[in-house]
Amino acid sequence: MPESEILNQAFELGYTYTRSTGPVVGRFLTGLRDQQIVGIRASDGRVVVPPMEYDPDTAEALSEFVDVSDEGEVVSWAWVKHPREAHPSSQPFAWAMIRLDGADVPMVHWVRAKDESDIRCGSRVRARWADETVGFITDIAGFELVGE
Amino acid sequence: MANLAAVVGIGQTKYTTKRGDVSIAGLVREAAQNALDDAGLNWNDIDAVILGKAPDMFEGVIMPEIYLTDALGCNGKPMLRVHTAGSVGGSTAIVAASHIQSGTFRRVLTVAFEKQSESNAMWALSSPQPFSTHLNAGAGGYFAPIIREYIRRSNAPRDVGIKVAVKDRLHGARNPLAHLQRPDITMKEVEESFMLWDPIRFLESCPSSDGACAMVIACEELAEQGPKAPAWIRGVAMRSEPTMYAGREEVSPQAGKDCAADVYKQAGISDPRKDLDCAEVYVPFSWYEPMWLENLGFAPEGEGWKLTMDGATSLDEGGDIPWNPSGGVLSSNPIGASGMIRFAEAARQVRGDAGDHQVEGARLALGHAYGGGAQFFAMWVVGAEKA
Amino acid sequence: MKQIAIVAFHQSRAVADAGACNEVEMIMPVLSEVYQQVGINNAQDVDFVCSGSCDYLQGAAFAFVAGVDALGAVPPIKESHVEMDAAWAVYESILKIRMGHADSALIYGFGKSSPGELPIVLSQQLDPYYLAPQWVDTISLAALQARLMLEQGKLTERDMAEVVSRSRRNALNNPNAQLAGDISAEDVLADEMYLSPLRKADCCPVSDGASAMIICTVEKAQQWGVPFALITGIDHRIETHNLGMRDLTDSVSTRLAAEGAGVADGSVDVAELYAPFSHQEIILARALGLDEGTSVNPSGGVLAGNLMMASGLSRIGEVFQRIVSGEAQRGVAHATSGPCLQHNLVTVVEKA
Amino acid sequence: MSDQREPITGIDVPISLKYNFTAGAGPARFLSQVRKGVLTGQRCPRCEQVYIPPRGSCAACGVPTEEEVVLADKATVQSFTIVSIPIPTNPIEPPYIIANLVADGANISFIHLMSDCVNEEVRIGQRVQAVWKPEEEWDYAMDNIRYFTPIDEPDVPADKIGKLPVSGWGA
Repeated sequence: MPESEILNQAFELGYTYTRSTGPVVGRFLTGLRDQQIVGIRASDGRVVVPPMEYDPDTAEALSEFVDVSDEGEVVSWAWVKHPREAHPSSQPFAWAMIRLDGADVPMVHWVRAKDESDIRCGSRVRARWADETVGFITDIAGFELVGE
Repeated sequence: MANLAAVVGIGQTKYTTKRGDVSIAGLVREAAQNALDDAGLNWNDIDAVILGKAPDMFEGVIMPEIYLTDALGCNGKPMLRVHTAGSVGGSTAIVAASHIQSGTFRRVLTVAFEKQSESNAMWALSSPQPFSTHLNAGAGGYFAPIIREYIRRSNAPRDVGIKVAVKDRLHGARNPLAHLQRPDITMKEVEESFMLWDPIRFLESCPSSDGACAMVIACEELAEQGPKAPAWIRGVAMRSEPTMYAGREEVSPQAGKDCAADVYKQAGISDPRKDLDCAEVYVPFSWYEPMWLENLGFAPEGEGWKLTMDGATSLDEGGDIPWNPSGGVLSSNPIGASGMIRFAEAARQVRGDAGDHQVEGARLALGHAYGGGAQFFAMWVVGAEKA
Repeated sequence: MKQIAIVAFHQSRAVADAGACNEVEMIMPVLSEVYQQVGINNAQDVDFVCSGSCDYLQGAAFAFVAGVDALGAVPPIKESHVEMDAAWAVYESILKIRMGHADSALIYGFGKSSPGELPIVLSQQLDPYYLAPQWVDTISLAALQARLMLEQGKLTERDMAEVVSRSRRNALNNPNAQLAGDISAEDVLADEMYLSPLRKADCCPVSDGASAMIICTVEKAQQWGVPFALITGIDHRIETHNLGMRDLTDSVSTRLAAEGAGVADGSVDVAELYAPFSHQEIILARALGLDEGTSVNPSGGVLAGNLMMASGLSRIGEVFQRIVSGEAQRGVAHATSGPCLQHNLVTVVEKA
Repeated sequence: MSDQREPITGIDVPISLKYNFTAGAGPARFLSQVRKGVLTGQRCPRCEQVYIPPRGSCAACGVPTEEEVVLADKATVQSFTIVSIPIPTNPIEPPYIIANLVADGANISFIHLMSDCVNEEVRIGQRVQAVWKPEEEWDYAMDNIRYFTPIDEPDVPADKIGKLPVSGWGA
């Protein structure tokens, strides 16, 4: 069998999906547009942010919305020294699990920090709102460290 | 011997172009909740969840069972995701049934869905790969030449496809969940509709729908305790063959014939037209009714179209073997769910629970799904009696 | 419950880039190996075939359909597919055998992950409203999990480095491994952080490859007259998708699956765990209740080569091989799916 | 920040993933020949059927196809469709004919465009030949053949389609 040449070609799988949100996700995103963060109360009383549509433990549909703060505490973090093209920041940054004040369950978002040594578990952070908020998760243009 | 299993709950969403009021989870959940309600059960009663849908690219969510865990009450339970192209709704039901028939579980939930409005199926199916001819003309472009060959061989009159298109839409008008509601459709209207992929006209093609379908399947003991009549699973079969191979019979694929023979044998069917009371068969382009009538042994080769033209498959014409009383894929097509809808509608018939599209006295029904280049087949036979 | 025998297993070498080799070309050599092991010709000689793969690895819808071209599926065969790791295809196949619709099954999994940016591709399996649009990659999520472990004192960086060191050393005996070497925990710790608190060596590599297995009833195994091992337990569980509502330092679903599979019913000589990150091996070993007596990932595990969609199947295969070779009497294989070990499958394999 | 805007019910989510596609070994050998203006099929060592475009295996037997067979650029129409709708990612103006064509010497059809023909006269069994792009435009792609066009040869009976030798059909 003759040897095969290796034929390479780059291609992009690119498409814009048009998602309908339903009432729960829609409520959260509407809040973001108004620079408000809203959570939802789970069956055990915990406040979950972003709001889940269905309770993980009881499977019940959830509906009791709770306003929470746009400020909170870092529960865990990971330092991205070399951001990937798809990442929200081209500068080094931290992914973090952030428990917002008024919420019980941390959410995953990103934190702006100059250096890895600036952040730790327990750091206080506050949402930095995008210049124009449109009702999308990236309306929070990352969280900023709050001086203690 | 497989353990007995039965469908004890069926739930569907209303099928429509775009369910703009729900998230993906909300759509799937609605069908699942309806199935639980139909079975008189709650989430704690379910041992495992089996999820099916067509390619992840339709919604752009990879392995969606991961995100859908909470919507399907599956935290701490087994969750299996099936994908066998267009036949997936049927295969998923069969895999779900195997959870019971193997004696491993007592009651499982199975769900299949597609939220096609989130993308465009044509796009996902036509995304160009490097080094390939960019001539992919969608599913219609693939199946039209096969239909042309069927017409050549069978000498079927040109209006057979038109008749099926009208018949299934009239059936769909009896089914409030059907996407297309066209009680006023006429042969003339279908004939004058735009020719998309000659010989397939616009009105001879399925719509693009959002929707989900769910079933609860239970073991013998629990099925007998349910509030409504169970649909006993009397046979299950799947067959696959490659998309392209030299000498492949594309008009009446061997995989379909073998699959039918297998499921009939299990259900004790020797003459499907006589022994079955109705069938829900995956017909996304109208000409596939006569083609599948032959492939599934309801008519001799080359004569399927005669049954169609005689009204044998029509509820409205009092046919002896109604096909797609729910309106079929021609009336609703959330791709990943379409196969499961066929299976579920067959079950509704033998439960005597099909509303205005009930086939009177239906005791034994076929559910059928196919996918890929008409190469993946899944079928089941359900009955009002255990055996 | 009907006993299930494993009679054949083969895995291709895990390579960083399979080059000019499409799905079919990747699968065929692996299948022909397992056919040879039991002395059959092709998929016609088993009763059922089930595969596992993921369209998004190479970016083409219906990628699995090409897999059928490797089977010799003329005349047509009984066949199915899970868009999951092929370990779940084993699960589906066992149900088919238990219900009496098959006496034997061929299972294969394949993945060509090199064409895309895998950690970013996999970000799109997260919820499509809150997480996927942020493009949180899988390595970053695992790093958040590792940090929680470190902060809570549930492990140290040295513990993680020791997992890596053992993996690399074990892999020296595994001809299919992509990464192998005689490196110590100190060597690992001397490396800089990659995605803190993870070093590059804490993360599995991106690999291309396939694996295949044949399972059957005991009667069929005896008829084939080949050495076999028994699957005496198998269970899988998923848990909530909300990372914030899970205790990420534990794997509750693995515990449940281990209980269902009966892991604790006997001693475990060998365990092959699908831990794409070093700290996850520690979480899993604890959740499975393994102790000092268990040889963990003697193949090197997926830190030495990770065939997406086939690694879980390969774990079962690795345990099978150690049992039929007489190296072990009883072993546990684990497969995972989803971010931070969301979905876990546990299989117990024993000497026949 | 309270305002009277409608609540959010839908979002646009762009997803873009980049891949570096590599052709398989069988397809790569085929494409290397197409680049030189030659159509090659690959023969199954078991059933001896000739595949084009080869995808690496005989799908029926599940074995690699290795032996290469040079085929004619004449073919027979196995079936076709006249497409009247534009296809996403496809620049061709409708209506156009996409045909399943079997090259002489091959045992399986591939799809390609037909042109320079009267659409209404295209039929199963019709004989066609490739119209190639100018040689300087040839690349690793089947669209080196611009389209196939009817030629003056008698139709092939349906039962002979897919079974012609590479020497073709008696003119």
